[in-house]
Amino acid sequence: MIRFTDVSMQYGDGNEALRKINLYIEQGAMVYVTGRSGAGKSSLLRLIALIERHKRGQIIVNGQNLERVTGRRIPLFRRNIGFMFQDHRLLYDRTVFDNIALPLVIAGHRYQEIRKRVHAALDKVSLLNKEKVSPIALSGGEQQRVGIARAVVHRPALILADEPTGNLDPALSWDIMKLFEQFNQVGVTVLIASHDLDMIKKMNKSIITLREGKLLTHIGLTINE
Amino acid sequence: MIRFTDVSMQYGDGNEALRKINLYIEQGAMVYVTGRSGAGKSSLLRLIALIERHKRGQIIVNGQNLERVTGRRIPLFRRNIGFMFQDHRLLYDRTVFDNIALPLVIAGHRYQEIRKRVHAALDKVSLLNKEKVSPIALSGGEQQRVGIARAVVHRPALILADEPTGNLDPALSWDIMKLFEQFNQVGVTVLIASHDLDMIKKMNKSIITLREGKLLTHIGLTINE
Amino acid sequence: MNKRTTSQNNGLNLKRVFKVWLMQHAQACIYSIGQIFKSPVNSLLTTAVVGISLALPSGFYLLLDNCQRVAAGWDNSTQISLFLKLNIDEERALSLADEIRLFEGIASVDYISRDVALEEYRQKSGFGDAISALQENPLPSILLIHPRIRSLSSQDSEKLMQQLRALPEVDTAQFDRQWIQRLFAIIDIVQHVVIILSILLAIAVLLIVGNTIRLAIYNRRTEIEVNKLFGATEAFIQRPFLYSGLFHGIGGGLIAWCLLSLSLLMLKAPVLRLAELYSSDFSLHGLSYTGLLLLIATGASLGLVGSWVSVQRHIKAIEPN
Amino acid sequence: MNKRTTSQNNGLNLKRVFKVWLMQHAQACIYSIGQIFKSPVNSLLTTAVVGISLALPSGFYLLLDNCQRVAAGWDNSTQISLFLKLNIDEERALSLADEIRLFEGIASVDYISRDVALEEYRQKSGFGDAISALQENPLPSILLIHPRIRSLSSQDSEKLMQQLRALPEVDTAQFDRQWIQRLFAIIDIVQHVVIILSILLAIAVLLIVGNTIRLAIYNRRTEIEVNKLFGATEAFIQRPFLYSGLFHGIGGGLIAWCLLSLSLLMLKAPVLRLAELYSSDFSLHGLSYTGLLLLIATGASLGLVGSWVSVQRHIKAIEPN
Ligand SMILES: Nc1ncnc2c1ncn2[C@@H]1O[C@H](COP(=O)(O)OP(=O)(O)OP(=O)(O)O)[C@@H](O)[C@H]1O
Ligand SMILES: Nc1ncnc2c1ncn2[C@@H]1O[C@H](COP(=O)(O)OP(=O)(O)OP(=O)(O)O)[C@@H](O)[C@H]1O
Ligand SMILES: [Mg+2]
Ligand SMILES: [Mg+2]
Repeated sequence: MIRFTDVSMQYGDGNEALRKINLYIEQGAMVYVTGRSGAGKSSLLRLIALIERHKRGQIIVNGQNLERVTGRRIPLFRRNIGFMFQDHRLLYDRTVFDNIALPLVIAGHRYQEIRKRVHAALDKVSLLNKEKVSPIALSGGEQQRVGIARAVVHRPALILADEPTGNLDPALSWDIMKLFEQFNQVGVTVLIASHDLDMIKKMNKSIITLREGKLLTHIGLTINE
Repeated sequence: MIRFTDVSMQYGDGNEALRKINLYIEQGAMVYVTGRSGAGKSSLLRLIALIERHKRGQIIVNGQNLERVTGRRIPLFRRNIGFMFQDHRLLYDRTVFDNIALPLVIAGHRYQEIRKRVHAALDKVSLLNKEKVSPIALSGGEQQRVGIARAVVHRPALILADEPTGNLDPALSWDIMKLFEQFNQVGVTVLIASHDLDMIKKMNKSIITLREGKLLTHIGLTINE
Repeated sequence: MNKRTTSQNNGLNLKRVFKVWLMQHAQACIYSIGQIFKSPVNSLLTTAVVGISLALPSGFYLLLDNCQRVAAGWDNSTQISLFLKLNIDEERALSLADEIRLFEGIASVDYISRDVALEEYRQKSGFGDAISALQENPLPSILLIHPRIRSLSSQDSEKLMQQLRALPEVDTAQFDRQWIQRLFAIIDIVQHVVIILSILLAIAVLLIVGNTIRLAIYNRRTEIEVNKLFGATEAFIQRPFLYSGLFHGIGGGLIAWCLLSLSLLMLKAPVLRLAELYSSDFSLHGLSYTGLLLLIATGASLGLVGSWVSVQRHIKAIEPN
Repeated sequence: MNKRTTSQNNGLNLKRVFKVWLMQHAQACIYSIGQIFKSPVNSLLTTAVVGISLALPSGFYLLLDNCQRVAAGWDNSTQISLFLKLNIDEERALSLADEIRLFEGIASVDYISRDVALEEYRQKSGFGDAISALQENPLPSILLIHPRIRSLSSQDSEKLMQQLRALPEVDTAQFDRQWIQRLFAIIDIVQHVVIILSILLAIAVLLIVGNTIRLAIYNRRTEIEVNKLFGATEAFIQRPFLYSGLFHGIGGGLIAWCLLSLSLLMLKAPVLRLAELYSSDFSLHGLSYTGLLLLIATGASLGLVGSWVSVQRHIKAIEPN
């Protein structure tokens, strides 16, 4: 599903966020990315979603070489990804319903379909009663859950979640992780960046660890440079 | 320092976020506020910082009855508070330095003084090397630390921190908590909303627990209604 | 993922694509109308600015139009005075008039007898007593010739004058050329002014709409970023902005029309007074319905172009991070 | 907390407060200049719109000013024609002229003898032959009186006319009142137009600046919220916006001045041509330096007022949450 070959990545200011990453994630896998603050977890996810472009190396996502996905191909590529941001990125001038419906509206679904799917997603994050309010009227954790619902509502083939439980208490975090696991069980590939080591251990999934932009462990194996 | 007497609070849409809260926090105390997502932790902190106003009951902060602090008195009142937001609220069109300098600029300090204090604050959150970049070029955890630096740079008498470590790994979280403890040791009152129960226990400080807007435990005592 | 994409793509037959396209247009349209009504005062402000900027060049167009109408009246009133020799009698003069009527480019010919000319002169000049004291009428009889000016070029009129002067019965022929030259010089200036102003104001409309849309784009930066991240195409993102530019333009056109109507109303009285002084039946010509349509169309296209430019420049610049 | 606040407050003597105030003003000023140079194209666009809107009423003012100059020239050329009785000889006429010169409100008196009058008439009327054929000069001698119009009210001129008509030597006195009435009717219309336009455009400037500032405020919503949360006073938050409104206004004034100078340049040629036709030495009057200052001052105050209104309306509405 996802293959990185010697991928390095720099931000505009010369900041090298990732260095010579090699990794392989199978279709249908559920993988955690960990590492300290600033290690490059978000950068890794951003590369896959084409939010940033890599400078060197090769990334293959779902058989497509990302270097070739440019211009008009980017939107179609992204429609198969569900992205959940570290900073939520909800639109405060729309209701929770409209926020979650966004990926479906973009894909051009009809209203009945949208309604059905949004309600299903809201139900999964236990926010059905907040459907009509603006995200601004939600607590931090509730906003985070709205972000999660938006990332899964269009049933993407790949879910990328950046710190999905940073603002949630342990019990709720656990529920959300279980929700991701459910998606994973129906064949969706899930990649989660998180620093909640306790929970990651409990989930018992593959783990990728980064340190200062370098791969430290890959799916359980320690990498020696 | 802070006294709540039968405080209730409603959001505009009739959502009752806090119900009949009674609590007392001494000058120079360090207290954690916990509770599940949506329990009312942020609402409690917002009341103290006058971001929201309560409807019923009485709040005394530092000898001032908050009902009497209105209009032109609000800015002066807020200058003695350091607030750290759950969603960072950094200004992306300014450098990290300028972001942290904001409370000092507002208070009208001169440049030499500002520089000295901002550098001290940056040093405490280990971001001295990021001084000149925009917060947009920082990872989630780094942004959170900038938010913390901004909250403490003007040496307020009261620090309110809302989920200061939601995006930080355990080791860094611990450092930040120790930082708050240092401030506390020089007499600053510190109030932290957090759901990281493990760490809260390790810190061994007073704890206030909320559930659906009601006080569940107060500084170690279970409240029975 | 691959399979889904391709099967989905295959499933999208042309009809469905068109339906989705139409639906998304409707959504964008409704959405931008919603945005306008969400902050009605502010939308009205922007639209008012566009309206004022549109009203001005149209007002000048109207002004010029009215000037030209007046000038056209003057054109028709320009005439050639043919002073006949003193020994030509009435009968001869009338048959000469008939002859001249057959010339090319002549609208009408009027005969003024020597007596009538004297009477008119007496009244106009104010030399009442002096003229009454005259024993002999010193004035010749006159043929007033109205050329069909519209069809008469400067050369043609020169030819006509020569033809008339060559007539044996004619003493002198006068053509009020200087007056026409002055008139055209004035109209020239007015036209210069109107063109300068119209250009300035068309630029102003473009700038205003473009600027409004630019700031709207910056205000909705997060929205654009999030849309892009969930796979929205450029067209999808641009649509609401283009619609709102369009609506601002159309609204501006309507407001401009209202302003013009109001201004015309306010100008009616003084113009009437002036017309009375000139004992003319001139009245201000307002905007026709075609004019209204043209105004709205101009507003709409300027709004669309302004927002399009702005969208091209600024939406591209917003990339998610 | 309490102790700190009070001790700090006591420590703030008046001088320090003023110093801080001054420093914060300087900061806001520099900051808004920085904002302008950060997006120079966009700032220029807004300023250009303001400039155009300012240029138009000033242009009209100039137009009106020039019209009034022309009209003033015409005023001086209005005259009273005093037709003397036919039996008045040259000597009597000249002494009468001297008498009249002593009347109040008279600028000059010119004597035109019967012969001169006939000659002039012959040339102007084109009745060359006819008049040459006359045995007797039918025209009276004329005194052309130029009143000092500027100091002459309508009543005064009426009184003067009665005085002149009462003279025993005078046959009739003519005052070209109709021409003046027409002129004033035209100026009346122009003034109406200019007033309407100036009002419209002043509103436009206010709207444009207000709207720009409004959108700028919305763009900086987070900044305002954060500032308020860290204890910034309203004045502190408003300052940069007011400065940027001011700068837009001043810039607009300068641009307006450039536009006006350019337009004048473009109008110079056709106006000269027109003036030649009237064999007048009239030339367009441009903006004086006072005018430039006035323009900038107007721009500055409109910019300030526009941003002030916008700031009052919108900054209050932004409360942190
Ligand atoms: N837009 C950017 N421009 C420049 N540098 C950036 C940008 N975003 C991140 N960085 C830098 O790249 C490095 C990796 O950042 P990244 O966001 O990937 O970290 P992370 O592992 O997600 O950290 P966290 O857990 O704190 O979110 C950091 O040093 C950060 O300062
Ligand atoms: N601005 C608002 N308007 C209306 N309701 C609000 C608003 N902010 C929060 N709420 C509601 O008030 C309740 C308490 O919210 P609060 O933000 O205090 O929770 P919290 O304890 O901070 O939760 P979290 O840990 O998820 O941040 C929630 O049910 C939330 O939906
Ligand atoms: Mg991150
Ligand atoms: Mg909260």
